[in-house]
Amino acid sequence: MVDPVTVGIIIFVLALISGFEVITKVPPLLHTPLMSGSNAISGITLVGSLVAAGAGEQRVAEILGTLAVVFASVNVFGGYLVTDRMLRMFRK
Amino acid sequence: MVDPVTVGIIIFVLALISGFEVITKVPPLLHTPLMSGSNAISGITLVGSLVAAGAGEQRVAEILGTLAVVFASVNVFGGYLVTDRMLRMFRK
Amino acid sequence: MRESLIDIAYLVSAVLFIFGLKLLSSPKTAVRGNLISAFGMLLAVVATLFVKDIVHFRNIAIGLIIGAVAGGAWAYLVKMTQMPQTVAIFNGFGGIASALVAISTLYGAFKIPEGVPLEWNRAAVGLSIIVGSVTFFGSFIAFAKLQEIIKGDPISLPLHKLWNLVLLISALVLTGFLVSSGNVNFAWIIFGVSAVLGVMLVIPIGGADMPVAISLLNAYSGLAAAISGFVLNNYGLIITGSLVGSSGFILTKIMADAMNRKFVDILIGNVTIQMTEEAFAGVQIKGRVKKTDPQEVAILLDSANTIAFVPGYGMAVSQAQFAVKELFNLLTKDGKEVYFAIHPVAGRMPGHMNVLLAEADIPYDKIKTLEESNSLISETDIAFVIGANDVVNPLARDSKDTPISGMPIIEVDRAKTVIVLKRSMRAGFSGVPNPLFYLDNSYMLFGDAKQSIQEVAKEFKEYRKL
Amino acid sequence: MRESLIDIAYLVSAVLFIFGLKLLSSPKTAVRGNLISAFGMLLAVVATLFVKDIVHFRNIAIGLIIGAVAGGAWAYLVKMTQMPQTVAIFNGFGGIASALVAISTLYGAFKIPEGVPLEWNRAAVGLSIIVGSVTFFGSFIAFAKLQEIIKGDPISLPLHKLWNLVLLISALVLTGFLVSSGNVNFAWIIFGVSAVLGVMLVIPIGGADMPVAISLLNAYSGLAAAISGFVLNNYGLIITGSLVGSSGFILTKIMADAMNRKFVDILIGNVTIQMTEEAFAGVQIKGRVKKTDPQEVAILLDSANTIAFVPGYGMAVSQAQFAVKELFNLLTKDGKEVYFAIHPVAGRMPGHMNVLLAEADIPYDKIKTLEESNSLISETDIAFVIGANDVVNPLARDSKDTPISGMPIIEVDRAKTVIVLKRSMRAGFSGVPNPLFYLDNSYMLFGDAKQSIQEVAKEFKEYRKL
Ligand SMILES: NC(=O)c1ccc[n+]([C@@H]2O[C@H](COP(=O)([O-])OP(=O)(O)OC[C@H]3O[C@@H](n4cnc5c(N)ncnc54)[C@H](OP(=O)(O)O)[C@@H]3O)[C@@H](O)[C@H]2O)c1
Ligand SMILES: NC(=O)c1ccc[n+]([C@@H]2O[C@H](COP(=O)([O-])OP(=O)(O)OC[C@H]3O[C@@H](n4cnc5c(N)ncnc54)[C@H](OP(=O)(O)O)[C@@H]3O)[C@@H](O)[C@H]2O)c1
Repeated sequence: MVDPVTVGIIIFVLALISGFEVITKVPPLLHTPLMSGSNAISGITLVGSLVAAGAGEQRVAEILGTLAVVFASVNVFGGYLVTDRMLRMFRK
Repeated sequence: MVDPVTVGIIIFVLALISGFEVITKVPPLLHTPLMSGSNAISGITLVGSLVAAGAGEQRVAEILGTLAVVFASVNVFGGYLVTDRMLRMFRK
Repeated sequence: MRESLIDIAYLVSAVLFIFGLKLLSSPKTAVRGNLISAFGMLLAVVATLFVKDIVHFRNIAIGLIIGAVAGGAWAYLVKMTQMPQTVAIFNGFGGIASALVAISTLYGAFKIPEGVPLEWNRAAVGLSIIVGSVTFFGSFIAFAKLQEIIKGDPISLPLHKLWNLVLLISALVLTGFLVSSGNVNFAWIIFGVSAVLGVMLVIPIGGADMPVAISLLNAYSGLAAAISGFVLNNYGLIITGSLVGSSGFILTKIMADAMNRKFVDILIGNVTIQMTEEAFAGVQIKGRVKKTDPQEVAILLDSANTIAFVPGYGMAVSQAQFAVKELFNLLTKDGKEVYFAIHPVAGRMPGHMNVLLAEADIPYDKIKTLEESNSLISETDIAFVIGANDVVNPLARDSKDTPISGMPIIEVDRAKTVIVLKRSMRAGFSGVPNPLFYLDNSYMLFGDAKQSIQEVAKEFKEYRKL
Repeated sequence: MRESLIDIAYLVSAVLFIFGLKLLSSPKTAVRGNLISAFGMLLAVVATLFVKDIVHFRNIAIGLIIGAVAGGAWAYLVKMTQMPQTVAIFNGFGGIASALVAISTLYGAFKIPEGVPLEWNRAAVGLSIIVGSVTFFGSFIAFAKLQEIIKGDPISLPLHKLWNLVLLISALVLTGFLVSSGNVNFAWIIFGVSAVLGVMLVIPIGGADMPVAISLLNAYSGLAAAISGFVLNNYGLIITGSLVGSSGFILTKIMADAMNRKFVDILIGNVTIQMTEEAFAGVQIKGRVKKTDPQEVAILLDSANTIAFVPGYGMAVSQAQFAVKELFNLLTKDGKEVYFAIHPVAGRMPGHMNVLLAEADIPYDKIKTLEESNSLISETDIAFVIGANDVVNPLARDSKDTPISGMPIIEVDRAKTVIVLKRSMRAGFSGVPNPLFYLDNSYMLFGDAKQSIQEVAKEFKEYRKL
């Protein structure tokens, strides 16, 4: 009865709306850190990479997964650190 | 695999956030119409009442459903009309 | 497939509701916003009728017709000043509908959706009944008090809050029984207990405090709809109910902040302020009260150039807005600069004054906010306080010990002359005495606001004709 | 049960992300917001490791360590002025990770969730590969251009846009083949075609236009994550990906509006402005260019009371912010009133100037917005334009026919004296000539901004010591 695709679409739309409403409140002053902060969040794809890398299925899948983990974690670690560096300059 | 209860909770939280973000942008000037407008929307429970009234299951269920339809539709029709009346006064 | 279609239709409705609420943020688009939201509702209803397994359309048709006629007539006939109680009762109807739908599932109106544990479903049924029934009976009391069907004064039993707690816990325990037994009788008992709780929660609230209660009940009716969404596994109900829920809680929070009260206090039913003697220990009122009459006011007005109208709850009570509009016309025709100084919590609902002034066709650009007004006020010759009290009370600014301390006010005491229209020396909503009335530059014009204004207008016309 | 737990954990992460982004709206809470968001990420990762069926932790550990070290070192070592390319490349990495995960499902890394049609799953895989690959290769080109690994000038083939369209359609048709056959080779071909598309989309964009492209690619990387959420039926990915998607699109829209360009044009790759001869037919520039030197500027500064610094892209290029800070210190110590007039789209990223000034420790209260600056400017003795051009171009206000017409400007031409620091008479980002340079009250100080400022500071010190 619960169709996962429909549910996905519902969640997608609601998240788009929330994102839109939250972001439009950020003042231009902080748009550069916002860009880099939301870039860090886009590394969430790491979560999928972890499963692909560790699922222990086919060998190719594992290699692809591990590569994905490397890329995604550069995005996550680099993204958060660089945002932090930038923001600390504002705090004076 | 898709658990309807969890999905319900996810949707609930996202909708709360969207609601919060949208409403905090409405200026005090329009808070009274907002109250009555969102009251009209709360008549959405009409949708559930319709099914209960028309499902053709047990007799008691039907009676309860029909009562619910009456109540909910007073909420919906009355709510939207009264909000409209109020808002038209602002449009000059 | 059909189920997916209807879910998508509900999603579209919900997006229309959100979009409609967004358009409410400007007076120019608000009417359209409300229509869009209504269209969303129509879509949800039509989708339900077409797609769900509905066999008996007769019941539905009867229910819809009764509801549409009753709701439509009500909305059409009600006076604008009766808005709070109208919202309250409509709201209650939404709540009871949710409760009835929840009960009907126990009579087999719906199949429990696959994958939902029976216990969870029944727990949701119980909660939906509690919230729905509290909403309805609470709203009904609010309605009855505002409509003066029952006495507006706070009524409270000994140990009132303890009783409320006992009722709430009973309702939850009964929900536990319902979950384990599935016996429908428990549902009716829960309904009854919650009804008493709803009455008990609202009965100790004074008429003046009612809007806070109504706004909270509005949030509850949204919550009830969202919970019935869990009962029916209907995502449309969940989304829309929680939207309304947030909206209600935010408005309640705004009112709480404006009244300098804690949101949590209001949630647990501490709505009406308890005034203590000590609160006024530090208040010293000096000066002498000077009465004035319409004729004298007309003469004062004649020699004034800039005039501020500061309306409050009293204008709503006496429905003085049309009389005010007339006086406004007279004065502006005479070349005087007149503006309306609107405090954000003047009256009893957020935006209350704006609705009344819009009703009387006051031009939008003459309406000034708190900040704008305070920057104009020292250049203002006459500040005309029309049934306002707390929102112009200088103690809020000058003293630290009153319930309204810290609330920003419209500082009419800085105008050259203040004329206060009210019926007596009684305090306003907060119960705090007002030293404004005793200032050298302030004059009291006692009587019903509408009548006073009409007399002032008459005298002014006559005076000018001489 | 385990699946529900992890879904709830992802929901909590998403709420933390939203909350973190909300805290970004004030400089005071922004650092905390970023930490909260990072904590949300940690929660998502830990929940995944504990709850999902993961057997090979070694691969994961290796991947995480390499990523953490590389990302950490990169973030630590990069210069603040290299921020745009850093964001670009990190962003690209997120995109390619999504594409790789999507491909890995075709090698059996995930079971297709129950209830999801096989075709839908494969379609999502195809889309995820397209968006992810475009994001990565596009970002890589953006990075290479900004880092000056390849030439920054726009490079474009004959019929460039037609080729892009052909590539996009091919990728979609190939996705159709993938859906019907499930053959993994199609996935790799899609990956390749999309890579070419990514390169083609960004290669015609000039270095100066890159931030718009980066912001758009940021939106795409969010979209790629959301689509892989559909592939894996992972609601956490869907929620978070769409958050990032909205954020990217909104920022792109803001930049587009500020540059007076249509959002849709940018979406289809029309980023760089095509300047036409006719655009300048109406522009008549009168007056004479007056050169000045650091010594003369020092003397002018000495006799000024109020000084505005108006920075632009040139300050970023020459990294003059520290020199500016020094001059600022000298002048304020001397009792002069100095403020910074910041145009919302000065520089090449939203908030670009604010980041640089914050880096140089300029006190926050000296930074004025466009509106504030314009209300101060006519009382300003010297407006010091530091590598800005378009944002002070009076044509934007006075002419209707240029690409920047209608953009609000900082009206330095209304200051008593204007000193413009730049290297040549060349136009700025938009290519529009600037009549400001020819005005009677304006003087050009040619040279690299940092060097010029340092010399002015030196001369000023010397002059004051005499
Ligand atoms: N707006 C909101 O959202 C909201 C919600 C809840 C509570 N509140 C509270 O309500 C208060 C609003 O302040 P306010 O200044 O508007 O009202 P107020 O302080 O309650 O004062 C209203 C005054 O109007 C006078 N009045 C009543 N009927 C009248 C009539 N027929 N003719 C002339 N005068 C009449 C009363 O004096 P007499 O009895 O002497 O005539 C009373 O002192 C604040 O304390 C606020 O916190 C506001
Ligand atoms: N902020 C954003 O979000 C954003 C995003 C995309 C596009 N834009 C666009 O970027 C423009 C921003 O305006 P703007 O006034 O800041 O920049 P601009 O119009 O591009 O002008 C920058 C000026 O700085 C000078 N310059 C470059 N390097 C220099 C150096 N080392 N020392 C001294 N001067 C140097 C250049 O002149 P010389 O070559 O003669 O030295 C150039 O005229 C607007 O057109 C805006 O629409 C903004």
